[in-house]
Amino acid sequence: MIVAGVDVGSTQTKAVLLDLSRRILGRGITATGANVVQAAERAFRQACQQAGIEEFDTAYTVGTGYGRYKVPFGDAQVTEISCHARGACFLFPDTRTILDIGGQDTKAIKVRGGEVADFAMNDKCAAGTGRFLEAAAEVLGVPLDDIGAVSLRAAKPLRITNVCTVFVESEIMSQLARGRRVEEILRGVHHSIAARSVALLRRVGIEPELTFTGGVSRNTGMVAALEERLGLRVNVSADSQFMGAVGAALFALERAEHQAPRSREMSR
Amino acid sequence: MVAFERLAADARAAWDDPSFSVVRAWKEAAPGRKAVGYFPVYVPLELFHAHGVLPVGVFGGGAGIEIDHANSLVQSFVCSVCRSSLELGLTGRLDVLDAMVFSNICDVARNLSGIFHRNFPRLPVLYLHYPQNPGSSAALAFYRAELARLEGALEALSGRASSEEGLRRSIRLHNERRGLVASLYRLRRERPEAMDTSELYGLLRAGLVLPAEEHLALLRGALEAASARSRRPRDTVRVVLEGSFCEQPPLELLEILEQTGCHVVDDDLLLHERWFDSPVDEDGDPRTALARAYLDRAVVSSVRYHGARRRGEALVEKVRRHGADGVVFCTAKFCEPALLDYARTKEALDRERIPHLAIEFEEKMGVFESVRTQLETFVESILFFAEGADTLRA
Amino acid sequence: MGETYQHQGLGRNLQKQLLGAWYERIARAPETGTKLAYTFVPGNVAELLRVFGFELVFPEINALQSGIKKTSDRLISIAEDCGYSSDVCGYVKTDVGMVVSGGCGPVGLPLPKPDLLLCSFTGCTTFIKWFEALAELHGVPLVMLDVPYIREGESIGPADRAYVVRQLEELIPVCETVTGVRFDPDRLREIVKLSAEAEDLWVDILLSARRRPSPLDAYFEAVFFMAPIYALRGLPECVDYYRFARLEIEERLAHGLGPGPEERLRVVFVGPPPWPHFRAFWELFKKWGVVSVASSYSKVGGFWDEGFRHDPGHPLESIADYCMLCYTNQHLGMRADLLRRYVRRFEADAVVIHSVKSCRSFSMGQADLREAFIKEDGLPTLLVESDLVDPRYFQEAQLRNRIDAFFESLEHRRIVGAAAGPA
Amino acid sequence: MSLVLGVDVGTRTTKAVLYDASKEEVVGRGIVDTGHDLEAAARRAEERARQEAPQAGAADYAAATGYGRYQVSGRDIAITEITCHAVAAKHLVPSCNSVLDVGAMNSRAIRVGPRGRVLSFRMNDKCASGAGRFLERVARALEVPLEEIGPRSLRSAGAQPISSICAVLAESEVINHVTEGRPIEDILRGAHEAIAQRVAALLRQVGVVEDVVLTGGVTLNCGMVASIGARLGVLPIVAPHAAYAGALGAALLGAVRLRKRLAA
Ligand SMILES: Nc1ncnc2c1ncn2[C@@H]1O[C@H](COP(=O)(O)OP(=O)(O)O)[C@@H](O)[C@H]1O
Ligand SMILES: Nc1ncnc2c1ncn2[C@@H]1O[C@H](COP(=O)(O)OP(=O)(O)O)[C@@H](O)[C@H]1O
Ligand code: SF4
Ligand code: SF4
Ligand code: SF4
Repeated sequence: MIVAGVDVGSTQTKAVLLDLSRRILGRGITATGANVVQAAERAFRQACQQAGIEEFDTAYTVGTGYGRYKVPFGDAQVTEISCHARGACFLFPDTRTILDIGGQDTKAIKVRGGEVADFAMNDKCAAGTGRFLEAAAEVLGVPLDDIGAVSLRAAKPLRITNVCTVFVESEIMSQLARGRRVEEILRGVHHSIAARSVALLRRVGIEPELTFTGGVSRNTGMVAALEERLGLRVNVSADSQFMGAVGAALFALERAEHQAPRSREMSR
Repeated sequence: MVAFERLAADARAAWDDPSFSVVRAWKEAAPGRKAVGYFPVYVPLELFHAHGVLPVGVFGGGAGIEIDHANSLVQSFVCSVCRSSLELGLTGRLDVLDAMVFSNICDVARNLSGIFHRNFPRLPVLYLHYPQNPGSSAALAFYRAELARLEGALEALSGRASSEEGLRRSIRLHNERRGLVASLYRLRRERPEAMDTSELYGLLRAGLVLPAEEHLALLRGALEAASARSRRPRDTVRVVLEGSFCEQPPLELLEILEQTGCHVVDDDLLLHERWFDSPVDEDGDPRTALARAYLDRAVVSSVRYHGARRRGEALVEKVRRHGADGVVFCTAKFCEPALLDYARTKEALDRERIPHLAIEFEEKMGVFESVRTQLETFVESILFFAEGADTLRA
Repeated sequence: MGETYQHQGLGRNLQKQLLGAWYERIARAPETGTKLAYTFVPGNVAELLRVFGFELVFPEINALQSGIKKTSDRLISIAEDCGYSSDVCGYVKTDVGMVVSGGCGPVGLPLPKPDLLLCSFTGCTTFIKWFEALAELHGVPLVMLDVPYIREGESIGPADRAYVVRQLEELIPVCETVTGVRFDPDRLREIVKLSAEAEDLWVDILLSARRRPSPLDAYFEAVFFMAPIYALRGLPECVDYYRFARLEIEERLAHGLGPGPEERLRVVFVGPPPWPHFRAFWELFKKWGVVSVASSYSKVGGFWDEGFRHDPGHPLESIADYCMLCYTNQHLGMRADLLRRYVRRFEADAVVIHSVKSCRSFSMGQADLREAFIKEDGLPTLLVESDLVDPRYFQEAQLRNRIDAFFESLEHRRIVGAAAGPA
Repeated sequence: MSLVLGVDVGTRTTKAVLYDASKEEVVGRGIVDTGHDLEAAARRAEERARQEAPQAGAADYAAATGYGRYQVSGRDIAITEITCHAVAAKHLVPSCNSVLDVGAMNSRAIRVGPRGRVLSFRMNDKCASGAGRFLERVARALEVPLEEIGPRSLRSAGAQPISSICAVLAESEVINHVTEGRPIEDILRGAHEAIAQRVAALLRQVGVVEDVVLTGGVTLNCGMVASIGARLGVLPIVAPHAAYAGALGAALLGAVRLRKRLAA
């Protein structure tokens, strides 16, 4: 039996296929864009192709992510909060706290026994999200994939005083004009986001182990900045960006195994 | 004579220390010493003193500590002094205390006592209900019973009963201390160059952790040294600072007040040593004297019901008495007593055409730029436009 | 429901009628010469005031009704224009907004000014600021009733009771002066007796939620059923109301009816509801088959289900105890124990806390309660935040996220049968 | 002649005004992009103003305002932009009671009293969502020159609402709207209305008392002026040379101090 989890994020849509032994068979990722359904289908198809299976071979699909209410996708929908928690606890069973930094929002989740105990999120302001890093990368002319590595070349972070992404862009430009080095500035930017993330995490309480998920967790500079701020080692996996989709697939698997009646939510 | 700067630095070292080293040292100096914490605003310090117990003001953690645990127990819409005081406890910094006292200043503080009770089972929590109906004939008896409960607890803790004479001695000592504080305020009012608001604040705040005798000596020295100080007077406007009676503003904010040209002629910071407008009776029954002082002579503040006395009128009167040009409402974010009083006192000020400005603070505010701009604008609106000042052509 | 049953809808409809008539009596008070006493709901001294023929006005109920009628946001912004901060209690702002904008009440009838402003300081310090503001706005002196908080690890002490009783005695001549009516102790006993009768009936209704399925939603329905016990307690129509309401509940019991189509989860609710979005909020839970079997808010006035009764044998003493025993006048430990008793008594599966920004008297400490329930009792507990009258703080998407995440895991646990206990 | 220089170092542009205090008239105005060197910007703006007043001698008094006011060397006084905008607005429009100054990063709402005294004010200085930069970003995302966004927005038949509060997230939203084929005019209209709503709320906090005067760079945008008017429900007056209001206010207040100094 094969199940799927599809995470329609605000920036990127991710899909994951799992088999009965909870092995990941395939992954798909695509920009979400304006059309949420198409993005979900694209990611799903990609994952199927990678796994070498036919789309109708999947027994149960769970949809999650910000797009899940707009367009119900799959057999059931579960909040991205539950999915991230489930995915993170699957990959790192001792997870107690999760930080998820995505393209347009940041979430801090506290888990107990694999379940969500509390969470806090920032979803109306681009400060402290992936978007903030993208803006900095653009101003500095460094490819997004490299900013983390570049930032780590600086000995010390530069203090970034503004919080607002718009204000930070001008701050970066004036620092450049003052002859500050790109890596120093980048390191400062990473630290500024780390500080904001830690503040968000503090709202739910920080308990080790902490697992870092979402697209921004692929950024090594961000991981380093976080660990430094927290004085704590942080779990990250190559599948961190897929964590929501993995969690959704795990929910799908359990539902399928128990041949559960379909969620009421779906029938609404 | 010790230089004022030295004394100010000593004071700062004593209070600006979230690990309460001064209190630890005091306890270690002799076996069996007990220290009891109190949450703002007021406690009858005399009773603690008479039992040989050190009262320790727990007025938050300030900017110096990170809140790592308290946020999961206290919601985000609650003032920071509650959060940081709880954090002090959760991080073991209050282990030096043998009990903790709370009172009915606001809904947040009273429920905080419950949170302390659950989270620190080894720290006895005592809750005092200060009577809010001073006009009732039963208020005195009720309050005396409250004080007796407090005394009972202090006695159980210290193993020391208080004698009537001992209590009178304590009252005399604290009257003297209040007298010194009043003199310092008078000096600052008359000669702002003698000391900054933040310096005076530091001297007072040291009294939260120092034994009364030591604090008295500090204040005495400071009064002498400050009187002798000569610095260049600056162009300022006279303001009354209002609203920071519980959560204390960051020191930087007090410094900015000074820098932007506000000469603070009176404030409601740290009222615990300025709670009565005249000395507590030193001759009669000391317990009745303390109770009567609370009922009849407590200063007007946002955390006590004052009968028919209107808050706005009291503030206007304060402004007039000190010849102030305006009022700066400096309220802690989410502090309901302060914010609710602001709405009503503001009206009275408007009626009397007294300029005012409202700013909000938190213990850990990162940027002060906005506050600075607001204060500057406020000062400018008085300096450039004061009656009699060179007018602008309309 | 409906046609085939005789008594369904009785509780809701009769409540509306009674409150409508009450608001009319208030509006006509200046014509009829009735004196108006403004006071607060929790631990109120209605019985004593009724001896003097006062009609009672509760500013909280006015605020609450404005919330339901969705006029509170406008009133709040009027108060904020007068200098009230966005961070203070929305009830105060709604009420101040009403007075400042000309004294039109929530149901569109005028609210005449008070003849007596009795500030019963029961469980909320904001009450004092609120009535101080009203005293200034109306130019009416404030009469204070100081009620000691029930402190940590203690219960009502003799000094507390003596203090409150003495203040009640001092209140009597004040009322006599305002109304010109002489105090009559027999009349007080009669009124207290009527209160106790209504309380008995109301407790029957509340306790019916022990049945499965519960005939009553002890939060979303009870907050309407409770109105007469606050607004009209001590009057004969209050007793009649609960007689009829009990008929409705008995009928539901007889037919195994519940408040909704299905009872899948039994929950204890803590905190007041978000009045302007009451329906939407209820829907978020209905979708998961959640039925409330007990709630703290339906007891903000008093703890009758815990055994308290107004006592004709000791009228003033029982009124004093009533003042002190209300929910928000108790320290957190007592509140926690009460909620734990509810969970046991009503066999609840979980606790839901609606933490409102306005009311720190209720909400401060609720996050700690959650921690205690989860850690010490292994009780699944959800905490959501919004407000009771300020619609700006009702963020439906956020709430839905939280509620869904919580019930998702409760239900998932049920479906997969895994007994994943708390860590 | 006693000459007063007023200079307003803003986040985006720096403005200078040369004011002849004896004749009580402005003799020169200059505006330049602020760039990164605030001190140099003040100098350049002054030079630009002097091109309009070649005969002017050295300034007898220099008053600085704006976010870079403390960076202006040779200033006699630094005054906040709020005080300056209020004074200038009252000077330019004597019937003025409320001022709304919308700049690139900050918006300020001011209630002014007699003589331009600030009675109360509110500002928005932590978030760029209610100020001019938002529009600049939208203009960039839509590839429309800044000067044209106002007029084009007025050609819209119905606004495309922008749901994001954040200036940055709104940009992605705008791009999505373009992809979905929404007319540029409608999107622009939506963006203007979003800001108008925010600044109007700011003004309402201090009180909308006519006449309402608009100052700051955003007054150059006719679409914004229209949207703000619609939101407030009153017709705002755009102060003449509104972009220079801060600098003018500084110069006027500088003249007062200068007179005082001369009298002493
Ligand atoms: N290799 C990378 N290095 C740095 N950041 C990355 C990388 N890949 C993705 N990101 C960041 O991750 C974000 C997308 O994260 P994701 O969790 O998929 O977002 P969402 O679920 O909100 O759509 C992008 O905005 C980008 O900033
Ligand atoms: N020619 C123009 N047409 C339309 N809008 C303009 C024009 N010039 C400036 N603006 C607007 O004015 C803003 C700058 O205002 P300004 O008052 O100069 O800001 P600051 O004082 O903060 O530097 C810009 O963000 C832009 O939105
Ligand atoms: S404009 Fe800046 S502060 Fe405002 S919401 Fe966006 S990123 Fe946050
Ligand atoms: S700061 Fe205000 S709200 Fe907070 S505890 Fe003190 S009085 Fe209460
Ligand atoms: S704080 Fe709570 S109890 Fe107090 S007045 Fe407001 S809503 Fe009522």
